Amino acid sequence: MSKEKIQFKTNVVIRFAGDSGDGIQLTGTQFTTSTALAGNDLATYPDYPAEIRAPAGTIAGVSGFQLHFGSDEVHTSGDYCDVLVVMNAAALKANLNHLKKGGIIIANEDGFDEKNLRLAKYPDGVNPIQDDSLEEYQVHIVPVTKLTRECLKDSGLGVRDMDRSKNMFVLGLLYYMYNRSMDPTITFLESKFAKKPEVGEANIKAMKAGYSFADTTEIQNGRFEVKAAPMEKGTYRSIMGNQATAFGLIAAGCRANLPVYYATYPITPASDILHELSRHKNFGVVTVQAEDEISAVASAIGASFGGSLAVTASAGPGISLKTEAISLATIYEIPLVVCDIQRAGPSTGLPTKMEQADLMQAIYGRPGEAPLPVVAATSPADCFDAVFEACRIALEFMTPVFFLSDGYLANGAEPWRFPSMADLREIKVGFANEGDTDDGVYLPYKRDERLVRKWALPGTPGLEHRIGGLEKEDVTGNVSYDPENHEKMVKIRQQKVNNIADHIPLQELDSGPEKGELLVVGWGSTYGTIKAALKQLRAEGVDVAHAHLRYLNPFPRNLGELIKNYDQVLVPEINNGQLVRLIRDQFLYPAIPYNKIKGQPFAVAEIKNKVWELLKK
Amino acid sequence: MSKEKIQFKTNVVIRFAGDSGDGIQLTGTQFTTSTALAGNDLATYPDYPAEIRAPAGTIAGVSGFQLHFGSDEVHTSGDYCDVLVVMNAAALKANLNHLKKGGIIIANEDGFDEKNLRLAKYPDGVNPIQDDSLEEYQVHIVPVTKLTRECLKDSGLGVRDMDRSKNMFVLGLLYYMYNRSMDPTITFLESKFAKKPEVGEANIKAMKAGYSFADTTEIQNGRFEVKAAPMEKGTYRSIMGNQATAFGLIAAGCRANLPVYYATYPITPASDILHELSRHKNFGVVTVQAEDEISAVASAIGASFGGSLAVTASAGPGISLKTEAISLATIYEIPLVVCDIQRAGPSTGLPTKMEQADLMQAIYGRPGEAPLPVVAATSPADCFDAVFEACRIALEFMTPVFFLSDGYLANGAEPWRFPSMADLREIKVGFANEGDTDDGVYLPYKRDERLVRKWALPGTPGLEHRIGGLEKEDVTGNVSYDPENHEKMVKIRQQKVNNIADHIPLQELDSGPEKGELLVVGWGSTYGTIKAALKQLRAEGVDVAHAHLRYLNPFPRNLGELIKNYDQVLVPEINNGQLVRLIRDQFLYPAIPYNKIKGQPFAVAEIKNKVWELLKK
Amino acid sequence: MSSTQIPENTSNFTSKDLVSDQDIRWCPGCGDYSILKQVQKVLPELGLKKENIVFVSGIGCSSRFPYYMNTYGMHTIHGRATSIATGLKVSRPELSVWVVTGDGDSLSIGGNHFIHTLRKNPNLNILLFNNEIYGLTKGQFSPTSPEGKVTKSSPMGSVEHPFNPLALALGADATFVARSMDRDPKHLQAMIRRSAGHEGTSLLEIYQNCNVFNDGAFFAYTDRATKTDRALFLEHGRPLLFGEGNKKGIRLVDGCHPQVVDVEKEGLSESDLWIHDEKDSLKAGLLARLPENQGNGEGEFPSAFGVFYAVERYCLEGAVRLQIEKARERMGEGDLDALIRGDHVWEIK
Amino acid sequence: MSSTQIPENTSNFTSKDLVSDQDIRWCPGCGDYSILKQVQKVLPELGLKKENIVFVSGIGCSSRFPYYMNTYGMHTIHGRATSIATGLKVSRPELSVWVVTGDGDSLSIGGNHFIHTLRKNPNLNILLFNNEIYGLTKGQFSPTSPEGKVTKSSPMGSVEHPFNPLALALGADATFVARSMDRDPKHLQAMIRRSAGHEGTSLLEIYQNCNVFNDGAFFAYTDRATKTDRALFLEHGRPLLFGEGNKKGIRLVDGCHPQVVDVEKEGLSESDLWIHDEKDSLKAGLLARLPENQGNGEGEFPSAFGVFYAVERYCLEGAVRLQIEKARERMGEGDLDALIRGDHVWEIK
Ligand SMILES: Cc1ncc(C[n+]2csc(CCOP(=O)(O)OP(=O)(O)O)c2C)c(N)n1
Ligand SMILES: Cc1ncc(C[n+]2csc(CCOP(=O)(O)OP(=O)(O)O)c2C)c(N)n1
Ligand code: SF4
Ligand code: SF4
Ligand SMILES: [Mg+2]
Ligand SMILES: [Mg+2]
Repeated sequence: MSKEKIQFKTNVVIRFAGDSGDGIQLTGTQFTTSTALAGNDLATYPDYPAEIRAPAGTIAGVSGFQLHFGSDEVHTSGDYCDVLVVMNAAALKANLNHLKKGGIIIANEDGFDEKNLRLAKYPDGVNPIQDDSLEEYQVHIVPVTKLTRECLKDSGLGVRDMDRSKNMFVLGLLYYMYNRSMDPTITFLESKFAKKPEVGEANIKAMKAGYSFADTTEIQNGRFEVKAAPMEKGTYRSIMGNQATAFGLIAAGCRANLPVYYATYPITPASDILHELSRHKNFGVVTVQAEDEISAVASAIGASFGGSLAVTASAGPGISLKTEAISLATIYEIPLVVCDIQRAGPSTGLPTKMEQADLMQAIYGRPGEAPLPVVAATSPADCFDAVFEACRIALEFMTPVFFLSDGYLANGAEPWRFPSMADLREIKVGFANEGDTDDGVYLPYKRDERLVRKWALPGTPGLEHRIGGLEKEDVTGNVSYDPENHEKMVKIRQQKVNNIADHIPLQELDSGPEKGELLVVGWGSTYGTIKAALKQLRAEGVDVAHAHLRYLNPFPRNLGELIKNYDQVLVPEINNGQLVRLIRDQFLYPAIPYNKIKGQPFAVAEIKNKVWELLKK
Repeated sequence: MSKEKIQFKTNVVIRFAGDSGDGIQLTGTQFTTSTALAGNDLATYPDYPAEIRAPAGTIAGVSGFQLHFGSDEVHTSGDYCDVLVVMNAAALKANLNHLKKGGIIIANEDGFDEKNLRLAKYPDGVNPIQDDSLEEYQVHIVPVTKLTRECLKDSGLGVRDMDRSKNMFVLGLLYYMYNRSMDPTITFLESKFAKKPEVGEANIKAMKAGYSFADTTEIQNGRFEVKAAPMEKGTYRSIMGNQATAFGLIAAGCRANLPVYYATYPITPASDILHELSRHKNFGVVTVQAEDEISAVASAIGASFGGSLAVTASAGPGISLKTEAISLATIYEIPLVVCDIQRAGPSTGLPTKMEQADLMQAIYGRPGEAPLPVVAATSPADCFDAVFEACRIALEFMTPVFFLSDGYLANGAEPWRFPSMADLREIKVGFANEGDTDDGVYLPYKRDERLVRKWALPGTPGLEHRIGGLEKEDVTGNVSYDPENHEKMVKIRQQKVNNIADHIPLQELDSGPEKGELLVVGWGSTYGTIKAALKQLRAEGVDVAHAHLRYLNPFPRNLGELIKNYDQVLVPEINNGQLVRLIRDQFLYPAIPYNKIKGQPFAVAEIKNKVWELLKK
Repeated sequence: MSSTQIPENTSNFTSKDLVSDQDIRWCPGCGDYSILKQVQKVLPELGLKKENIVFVSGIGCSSRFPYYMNTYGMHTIHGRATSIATGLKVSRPELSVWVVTGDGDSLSIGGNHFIHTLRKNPNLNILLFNNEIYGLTKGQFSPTSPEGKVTKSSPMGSVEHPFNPLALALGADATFVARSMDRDPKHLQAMIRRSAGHEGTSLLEIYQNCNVFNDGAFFAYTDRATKTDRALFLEHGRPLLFGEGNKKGIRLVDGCHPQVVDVEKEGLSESDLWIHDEKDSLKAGLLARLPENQGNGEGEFPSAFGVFYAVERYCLEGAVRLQIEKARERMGEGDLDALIRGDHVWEIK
Repeated sequence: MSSTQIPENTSNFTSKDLVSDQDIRWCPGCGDYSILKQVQKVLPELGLKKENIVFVSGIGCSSRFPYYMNTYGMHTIHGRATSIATGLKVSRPELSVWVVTGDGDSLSIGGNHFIHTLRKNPNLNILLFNNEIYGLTKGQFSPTSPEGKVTKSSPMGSVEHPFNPLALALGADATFVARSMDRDPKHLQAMIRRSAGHEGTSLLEIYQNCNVFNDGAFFAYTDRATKTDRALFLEHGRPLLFGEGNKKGIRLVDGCHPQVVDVEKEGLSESDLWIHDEKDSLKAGLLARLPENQGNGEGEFPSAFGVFYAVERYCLEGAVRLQIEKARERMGEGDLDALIRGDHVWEIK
């Protein structure tokens, strides 16, 4: 261990790529865990195909996992990678464009046999790891399959099973290169294969073999050290967006003292919230996999009437099916959290890719005047806070609320200095109690000064009342066809949502000057990229401001003023321009759209270039 | 007939009101027909309750029909009425606020008995037609029920059946007052009751009795003459909005040489289009009443793939259920006309009342970036032209198109100088033909210079191809996960819709100066009211401009410039402000919203007042 | 799996207490009035607390029902009442949840939720007001309207083969299927009682007269002249008898081919006839399709009224609760801090 | 009502012509491959023109099917394929329209269209790939997954009682109901042929192995050791026989209670057994639920494969066309000018 030269690095981006069946996602998440435990800041981005398992060896079947970690703050999963690990020819072909010039390639030699080259559609006789096409890179060719089989030959496993461990060989190799401990993975493998200890052992053996292989071969001249990042003091864990969303919902249930009722119909990339929640029934969480999205939202509405923290989730296509029922919830004025884990559309679109193109649907996609609050998360860990806040608003203001996340946040991971239960804000639910009647009559649409009505639960004697989707008379809630009343109620419902602006923080700048040439306004998952870009620009001497919106409706009270402090406002979005329209409409300010619609996050360089372009003008 | 004094009037507004069971709508439409045939310009507005037949005698059960006719151009159904016909106490109570001070009341005395007064919730002992509460009006009290029974006593009919004719008695009375011919109604009754001639005769007898009664009693001092309006030369008929929509669809099918396929699920106020179309199967029109809205739009998409002019319709709640499928149609790029006959929302709202609150849903209510053209009708007869235009755009540009109408247009009537088939523009459909292949391969997403692809119908040899909701490769249409391609396709689909602006007329002013203090921009059914208001203002010396939008997406190319010619722009809408947001966003112009959300059209006076208010500032 | 039991107490209310202060807005003469009355009549007998009763409806004339009941109520959106009710019941098993729906609401737009609710079997009571027409939208054919039905939307007659709602329900694995009618108050009351007593989803189809758009669709079953020949009332363990003086019976030829017989003329004893067995799913299916059989010997087949099928199966809400309990047993009551912390943490000092 | 006939010609293509240029993206080993192959094998035998064939699918692994067929095709949205196909068929009766769908696609989100399509009976061929799991979304339970199934979304086991898809279809008045499996190519081909031949909606349920998320769910029906005891192949007019050497049979006790019998041991003749009759709806229902019966005497009941039910009923598209023709007879070909003009016009000069 002492013989090799260790290079110190502040930042490394590694991209693992291989066939969907190669265990790439597992390799990536294990490396992530060890890296997090080593104290680095990090961000990850899994990039997998829409097919469950497209034919092995083809480009369509390539699965990727990118990890960016550093001894400094890390805000994105990285524009380009320093190290590209490829298990076969298709993985190389599909990912080479993600590698920095001069970067390291670690290639499984056995994945470049004739069959694999053919499947990857290399021309006859061409093998990129044998010709000089990779000259610009540092290429390490490792016969991973062969070596794994070799080290497991006495394990008693068949060849197929042995080959299943080859990702662990690679993981061991990388653990050596980046001086990571194998212990967390050993613990993980032992528990994962508790029932098949021989498989667990084989995996561990393969990992150790990879580690030793790196130690004893030429890979040795590539050993790196990435120091722990100077992060805020505290206890951290690594967390993925959908997991954080699930935790946030459970936490909101605890802090509101309400059971969580989560009803959904599976859809990528939202399903993992269901999977996560269904493992925590001991919190009293009810998870319902309904027959379709309409039934899911409908049953959540039923549960909300019954007094649950009712939640429904989907991606764009499924959300659109729920809009009629959401409209019912707006006129009912009952709490309901609608999670839209956005993906690239329209229609089925690119189902495993991210996009921010459901904002307009969230704000305007309902028949009639049906305003509701919209809250968006900015990073995987922030999904926890943002969905907690969505729950708070829904419960405290008796309204459906949209929570917007996306495929990048959903599957991305980052270190999280998690809160303790005691740190979390209490959610105050306004129940009507027995006796809350006027002259013996319960008035379900009587409001407090915020215009919020009370929640009267079935089972409470004396509060029997009916709610419906027909326009309701002010205060009594009885059906009313009175024209004046209708206008009044439409305005009240709008005003109630507007009033929420008094109960959310004013918009703060994330960084940059309070007045000046340029403000970048973002929302959602572009947070890390914009932050990183502006930080780099600042280091390059350009001080540009950044405001990132959590509240898309209503906007923070000061947003209009804030914007007007700048000569230019740039609104980067992963869509064809949506927030920018809301800003232009509300503040009559010529905000400038900047759009990328490729199913991928912005690259830091893209934001920087755009800023340069605007400043040069 | 000669003894009475005839007063000449330019305009009269009559409102018929009675119990839902009293045949009010029939009375109204009959009077409308006769009036139309007499050459008056006119506009009508039925105002009926949401219940099929709420308890007789109650306010909830009151059904109304308002008719405005004149010897001058008539643009609205009238803010207030000159004559209020009430069949019972509830009808009076519910409608008195619609009557001008000094107006005429014709009241059925028998509808003011104790029971009716109680059901109408008049205090004990109070009878408005006996006390002096109606002093400000000219009240004619007629024992309609009694007189009808009297005149039919030898008819052999039972009392219930006799009473069914009392609306005809009233109709006869009004025919006398306004010097209308009874002939059209006689023809109508004869054909309607061809199978029950005794009922037909009774109705005719009652009508004649009412006519004579007016001739011989004190009603005589209230005889009026409304001269024929100086309308454009031509042949006219009276038409209702939904009927015009149905005719427009059939006409478009004829001019495009395609069968019409209309699939829907019943909903107020759209159902009558289905009813009308289903009577014209001899045009090859297929009408499908599907099991729900989703199936309706889905089957229309299937029919569109097969080469039909495919249409689906609903009101707001049903439209929201269709949005996922509409999103599919946008990525398919196939023709589909979606008719949204708007009603007051949100949710079930006020189902029989009108509203313009689905504009944002039409423009933005889909997941992902799914732009499509939106066209709105401005008057009942204009539904014909507007839906024809929606069909033209859908077919010529291979795109789903929204057609917006509303409950006011749907059920309102006006005289229509109908076109002849030969006047109608031909719709040019771009089919792919056998042999339209490149190197033997059919390229379904190859485009012309407008970015429009071709329509390749199953059954054509050699054009076999697959379409899907996954992102498609440019030109070939194959599934593509390529990031660059996705952005390209999103932009192409947007650009294709934007390009339509080159194929629609520039925005013209409906009236008023080309530059100036104030422009009123409206869309949809507010047309007549705005026009009438500005005309009156002009007569009062204030010249304000009026532009009325048929094309809500894309806007006519010149709209931005046009708007900027005025100091102020007012946007009146029957919603909480929707078009105004689009204008503010696109043109960064501080357009001023003016909103009424009462399930009713604007009154002319309301628009006038608002204009005065703005001009005074 | 034991299902959750609705607490049985003595009721704290009378029929009158169930009348809400809202004016009823059905057409005079509508069959809905009778159904409302029978429900209000039966509910106080069931040992429920008024505050624990919730009526959930969709959209349609029938779906106005909750407004007229002085209980908790939800008038929802078209077709979704069963799903909304399921959410309520699963989250609050102690409530007595009733669904009021129409043939359009439950079988047309709501068909999917209808069949899925039946298979999942939450303890709901579904009252399906079947008037074979869309009432509220003024008279279009519904999925139960007969072939050839002339309506506003089918001026040349409907081209659609209709559902047999009870056969559909049985195909969807319903655990309780019954039929009654608005114009037979006593029978309707009895059926409401049976529905309420069933643990699981009870489907009660109620033939309801829409006197405005489909008047008389079911009069044959109540009109003096025809009723005995056209309506057959089922009783568990009793033979299928009908007709004037119960002189007609139905027997099963080859065990599965129903035949109408004249009991006296053929000198048959009860045991020769088809004995109704509520637990027999096959026979329930046969009953649902009884009038579809070609008439034979002694004339047309009648339509059956009563409980066609009633079996026990665990209720959805019970199974959901049980998993929560088991999870708590296994993992202990949820500990938020522990959950959030997870297994792999590190500290920055 | 005569239904529209698909023109019978000699086919203008071979199986190879049906292979599209798109790479197939199912998991290696997926049962979908076999189904694709059998469809490509059978289609050229049907006397169709290639350009008249359209495959319509929803969303799911199975629903990628149209991309791999070099015919016209629509990959649509989740659950709506039957409705889209109905629209296509009604508007273009001369096309041969095939629906490819999964258990989630057709029975979960698409349940409503599924049952309504069956009752309306357009002449479609529905191939329902039932793998008892949601494949594309990576392994959640589906409405056909058995109770207690452990999946990603049901870590403690599914609490839902599943549908019996064929029983549901029969309850919805389907006119053609059959079952086959991916792993029995010959039988599958035969069933595809029968489906194509049926005029009306043919529902062919195909047991399909998802080797990634639900491997082996149906292996019992094809594995050497078990298949003869677990799978029973139906033939019209033939007795129900199965087991090694067809030694087991099923007989109906009291005409409607199935019993497994050892044919040789009990010395039974064929006519003592249940003779399969495709036209008997009651028996079709009994067959659909065969394995739900308690095992008796000679062991467990097998699952049936083959055509359960096949009857004729007018097709939707035929009825729609007929009304158009009748309307034309009655009123003459539509005259736009006359229509628009109507009956009451006046002239302004
Ligand atoms: C989403 C939606 N689609 C359509 C409608 C219109 N609609 C209201 S009730 C109804 C059908 C009513 O029929 P049924 O359920 O049989 O009830 P009934 O009025 O006959 O009691 C329809 C189509 C609606 N309200 N919402
Ligand atoms: C509206 C909508 N909801 C959910 C989804 C996600 N989704 C895609 S396929 C599928 C289920 C697939 O199961 P199945 O129909 O059995 O097909 P399989 O993949 O098993 O062949 C789901 C839930 C979607 N694409 N669209
Ligand atoms: S329309 Fe029919 S169902 Fe509706 S309230 Fe009137 S009579 Fe009853
Ligand atoms: S996930 Fe299952 S059903 Fe889907 S392609 Fe793979 S093996 Fe086939
Ligand atoms: Mg009905
Ligand atoms: Mg499946």
